[in-house]
Amino acid sequence: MLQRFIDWRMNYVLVLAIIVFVVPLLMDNPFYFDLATQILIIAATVVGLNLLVGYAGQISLGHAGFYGMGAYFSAIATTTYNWPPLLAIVVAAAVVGLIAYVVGRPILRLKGHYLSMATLAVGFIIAIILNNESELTGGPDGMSVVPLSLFGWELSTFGLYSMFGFEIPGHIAWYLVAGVLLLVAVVVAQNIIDSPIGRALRSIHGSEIAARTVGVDTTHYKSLVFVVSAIYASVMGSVFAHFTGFITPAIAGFDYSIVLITMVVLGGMASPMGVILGAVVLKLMPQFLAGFQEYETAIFGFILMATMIFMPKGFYPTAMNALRRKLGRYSGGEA
Amino acid sequence: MTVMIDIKGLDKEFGGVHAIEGLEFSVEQGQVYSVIGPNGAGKTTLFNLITGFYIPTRGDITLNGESVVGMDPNRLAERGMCRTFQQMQVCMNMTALENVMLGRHLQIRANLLTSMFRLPSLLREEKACRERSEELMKFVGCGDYLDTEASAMSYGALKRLEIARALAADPKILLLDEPAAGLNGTETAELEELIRKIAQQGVTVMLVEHDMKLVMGISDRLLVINYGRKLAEGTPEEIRNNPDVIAAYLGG
Amino acid sequence: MFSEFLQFLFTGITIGATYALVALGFTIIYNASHVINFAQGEFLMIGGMATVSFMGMGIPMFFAIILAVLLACLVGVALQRLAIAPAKNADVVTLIIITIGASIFIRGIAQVVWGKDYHVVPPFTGNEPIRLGGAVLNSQSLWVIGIGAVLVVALIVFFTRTLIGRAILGTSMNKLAAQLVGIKTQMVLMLAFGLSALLGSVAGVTVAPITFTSYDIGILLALKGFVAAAMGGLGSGLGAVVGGLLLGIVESMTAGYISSEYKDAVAFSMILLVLFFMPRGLFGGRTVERV
Amino acid sequence: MTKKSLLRRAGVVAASLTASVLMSAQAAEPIKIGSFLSVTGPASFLGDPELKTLEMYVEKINEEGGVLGRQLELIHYDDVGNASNARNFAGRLIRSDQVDIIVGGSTTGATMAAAPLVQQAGMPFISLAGAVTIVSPVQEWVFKTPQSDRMAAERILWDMERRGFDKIGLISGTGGFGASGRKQTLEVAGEYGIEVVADETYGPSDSDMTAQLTNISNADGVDAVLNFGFGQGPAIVTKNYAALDIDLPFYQSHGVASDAFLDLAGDAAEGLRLPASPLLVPAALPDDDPQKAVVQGYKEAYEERWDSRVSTFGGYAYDGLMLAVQAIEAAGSTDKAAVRDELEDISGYVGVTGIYNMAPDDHNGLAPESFRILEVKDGDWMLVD
Repeated sequence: MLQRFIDWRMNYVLVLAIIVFVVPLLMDNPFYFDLATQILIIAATVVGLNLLVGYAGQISLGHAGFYGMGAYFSAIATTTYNWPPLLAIVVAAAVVGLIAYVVGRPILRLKGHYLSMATLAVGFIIAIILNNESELTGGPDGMSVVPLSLFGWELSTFGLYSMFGFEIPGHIAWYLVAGVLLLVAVVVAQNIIDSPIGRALRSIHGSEIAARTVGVDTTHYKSLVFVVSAIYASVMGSVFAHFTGFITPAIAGFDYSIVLITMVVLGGMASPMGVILGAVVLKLMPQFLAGFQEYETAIFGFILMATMIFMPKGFYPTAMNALRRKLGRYSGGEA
Repeated sequence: MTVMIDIKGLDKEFGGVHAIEGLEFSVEQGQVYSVIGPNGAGKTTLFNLITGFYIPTRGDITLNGESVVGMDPNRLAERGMCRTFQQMQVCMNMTALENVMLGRHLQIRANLLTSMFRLPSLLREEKACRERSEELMKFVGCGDYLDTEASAMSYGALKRLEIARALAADPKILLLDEPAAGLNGTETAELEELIRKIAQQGVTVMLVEHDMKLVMGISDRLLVINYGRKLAEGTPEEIRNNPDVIAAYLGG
Repeated sequence: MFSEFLQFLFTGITIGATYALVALGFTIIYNASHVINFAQGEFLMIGGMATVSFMGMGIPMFFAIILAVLLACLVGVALQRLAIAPAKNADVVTLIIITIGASIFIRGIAQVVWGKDYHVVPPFTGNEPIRLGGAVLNSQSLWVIGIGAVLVVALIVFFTRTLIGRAILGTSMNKLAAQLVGIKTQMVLMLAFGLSALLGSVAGVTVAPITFTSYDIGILLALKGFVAAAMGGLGSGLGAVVGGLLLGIVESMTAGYISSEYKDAVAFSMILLVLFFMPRGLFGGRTVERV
Repeated sequence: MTKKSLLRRAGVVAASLTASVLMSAQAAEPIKIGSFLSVTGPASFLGDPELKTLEMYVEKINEEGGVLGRQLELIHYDDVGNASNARNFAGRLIRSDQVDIIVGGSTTGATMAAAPLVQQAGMPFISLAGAVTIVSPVQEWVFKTPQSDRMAAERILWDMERRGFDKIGLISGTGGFGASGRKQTLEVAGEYGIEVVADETYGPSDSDMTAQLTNISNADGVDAVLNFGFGQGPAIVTKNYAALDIDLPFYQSHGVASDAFLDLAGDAAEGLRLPASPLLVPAALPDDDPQKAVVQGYKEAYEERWDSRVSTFGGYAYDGLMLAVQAIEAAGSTDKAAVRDELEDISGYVGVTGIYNMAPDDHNGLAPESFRILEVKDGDWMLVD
């Protein structure tokens, strides 16, 4: 029974939904909501990145570039040019998608370390532009961003809203919005994976040669998933910008790209729950390590290294495999 | 009889070494056409040239009258060519059935939009694809492995799985690179039967194989190559009696 | 006009020589194990910081450098034994994250042990710059270029003339075959990491008088070294040297003639351009797809 | 450290985190001073002395009986120079730790990222970062102790004008400090009849700026060169400047006003000028200078306690803490609005950085004269005026 549940296609979305909507009942501090909202936003970003890294097996060390582009496009369009945020988010996604397509097409022919080098270079160039064009972006000290609003209805973390007769403070409203966004992101990603497109993507990871012999245009599919994951990053970057109200070019930088891909690998490649867990762990880590003061950096590096050495598949798949084995033993085993 | 594959003056050099030299032959539709030769004779290289993994140094390859030199494997697949590999290429990150369904890639019209939202047209297509794939798995004798992870399957089963995947693409011509390697007697006999059935459905089959019994039993024509050059070509009977072939095989 | 050009060239060559040394470190490890070691920059940091710290204990500079290099080699070997060897079957991405984790860890330890300040290492010989055709060349730059050249020659001799060197090369080409002829591949990999650390730490201490040194100097150097190695073609020693020099010269020419703000962007665009046309870098092997 | 004790330590931290959440409602509690600083990372040369200063003086004040009879409690986080982290820690200080006042924010990015939260929550916040954007336009709850970069630019240009220069070359770092300084310099140069004829930049981790300096020295009619930046970059610029034998007067910003800079740049720094608080030259101050005692006291206490040399950055934290204490004492409580009003009301407070006279339209409170022009002579700082 339990065994079947674990193997059902969308079960985890249900579990995730329950977690997302039960967790707020356990939190009473706006700070926790603030952190949790950021986790949800970043988790949705890495769910997109996972399509590229986990399923299609292509490395990107520059994905924060797209995240930053989305964030800055929205920030500039809404704050400087007074566009409505929703329009800004959509146009940003389209522009970022187009840029990803233009650069992705040639670089995705590269393999392994050369691909990581090329993506790294793209990310760097984006970050350098954001840093230097201070007339538009405010430069390295960053710029402030107006809150998200929808048809004149403004969503601010500090506001107070009434919904269905309840008074809902802004930080909880934001949390719920981000939660819904994550669930949508996960469902869409899972649908893609379960489709013929997803099959083609996974076959590129499994055996690019096999994929090509049965007619998969691998370059096309790599570009496609690159664009899709860039759009994920762009949209969530925009959302993040409106949520925090202030962004700096650091969110487009190399360090942040590494953080994103680490979330994917640490939690478990090709596993949506895994990468979400990766996002949770990596986002919470600085908060927990804050007590270690000067040892913080060393401990963080140690944890990263040790996890990847002892759980090269990431902790979610490792844990689930252990669970399956255990269940298998109780139910008499399954072929 | 129409000519399926026509090869003229085919040359392939690797750093000055001739792997294939001046090869000419043609394969007619519906034939089982085998390529044999000693180890290192260039059989797999020839397959890689035909299927677009290598680009010939010189010469021409036509498929159904169209020159396909330099064409990517996926574009050749669109023209009805499919193959298996000596070193198996199975996606170990998927189930057996998914591997076969992948073979139907070109038969599916899904796009990003229908996929993202799982629209009814996609679900219909997927259902048809799944049914056809299950059918093919049963056809090749992998019916017991439908939902098994490919990584958990035996060598022999994977070999058949690769054939099922190739068949899923509804190929006009199927190239099998040493399908019997590593199989035991019973399995080889089953394979022979399978190839026969495939040929009966009108699919042209090209075969690279070491197992002489198998080759002689099912081939309509054979091509013998040595050091990248044509040594002999003809029916199994003609090859069996060819003095050059006998000399080459007996180490003459 | 010409003196200006010469100045940019000197600057570019000095920076480029540093990049080349880092890139060579990448190349050695890549050749032996196909791992891109993102902790490569930390070897430079250890070279510089340990020298400062040993000199602070009153040890003469020459011996302080030797001790620092030994320490770096030790760290290199430990890195291979404790972090890379246990994860031998891991994915490329996983290995990248492991070496990044290692680099953060080493940096974290260095920061606790040595503090967060920048430090000066005295130049090897005098502070007097050399004037040439209207341009100025730092005397330490000559050391960087000279030691770089010596190391490159020494590496060539090592890999082609000595048994151990050939064993490393053999392992890189075919691990199984190397094992069959009796090469202890684990030993070889350890050696490669040690050697790479040696190279890195020597580079680190040689450039420290020019760039200063601190616990976090390794990050960017490693990145630039990776760029240089990839541009030259991973695994190619010649490629690493050419890639490094090219990168340094392009950066300084861009800063001089085009825009100092966008010099890094120009360097990164250049590597993209190189990879578009030569997907395996300038001197990378043209391997044939094997099916 | 063994793995076991690491784990134990992690456990202790987790437990104390939980405890602190549970106990936050207890009575007669200490006054909570919150802080987020760039203790590690590229801006650690700011955050490190700032944290040391805060720790040291909170201790000292507590030994002397605290403030309003209550002890001070310092709660601090390391933002690693990352603005997003700074924002999150500011949120934690406000909402989770529920501090009474925040003294922190080593960099402008960190400060500005935290500012919206601080503004919304109504939390008095004294920033330790430089850019003028922090206090212009004035944000109700945000104050700052260092002089603005605009003020530094004005002071430098003022000195240049005085010496009769009218064409200068500018080189700046692309980090937040340098970029903002560059912008301010370009904006105000005209007011002093000075034209910027060369404008170059360098990255925060660049190791050679010879190319940029060559361009500057080749520009037409350059009288002097100004470098706006912090970290090790300006020291490299200084060395390159000397190596190129550029024979023009050289200025640095207050971003390098520390003895550590002299150690790095060595002989090459000879003759350069910069604006700084008098902390670097306490002995040179005349005895009747009101800052003399404060500056000397801070310098001696810091160097004795930490066995490392004082920097002006630690001084910002000293002033930040003292301003906070003074405001709380004046308000007679930790009521946030009252403390804020008192902060805005501070006048004549003599600090390490300068003499503060806050006002509703001036949340910095320093006059340009608080910057003294220093010159490096014989490897040490010398007061020009």
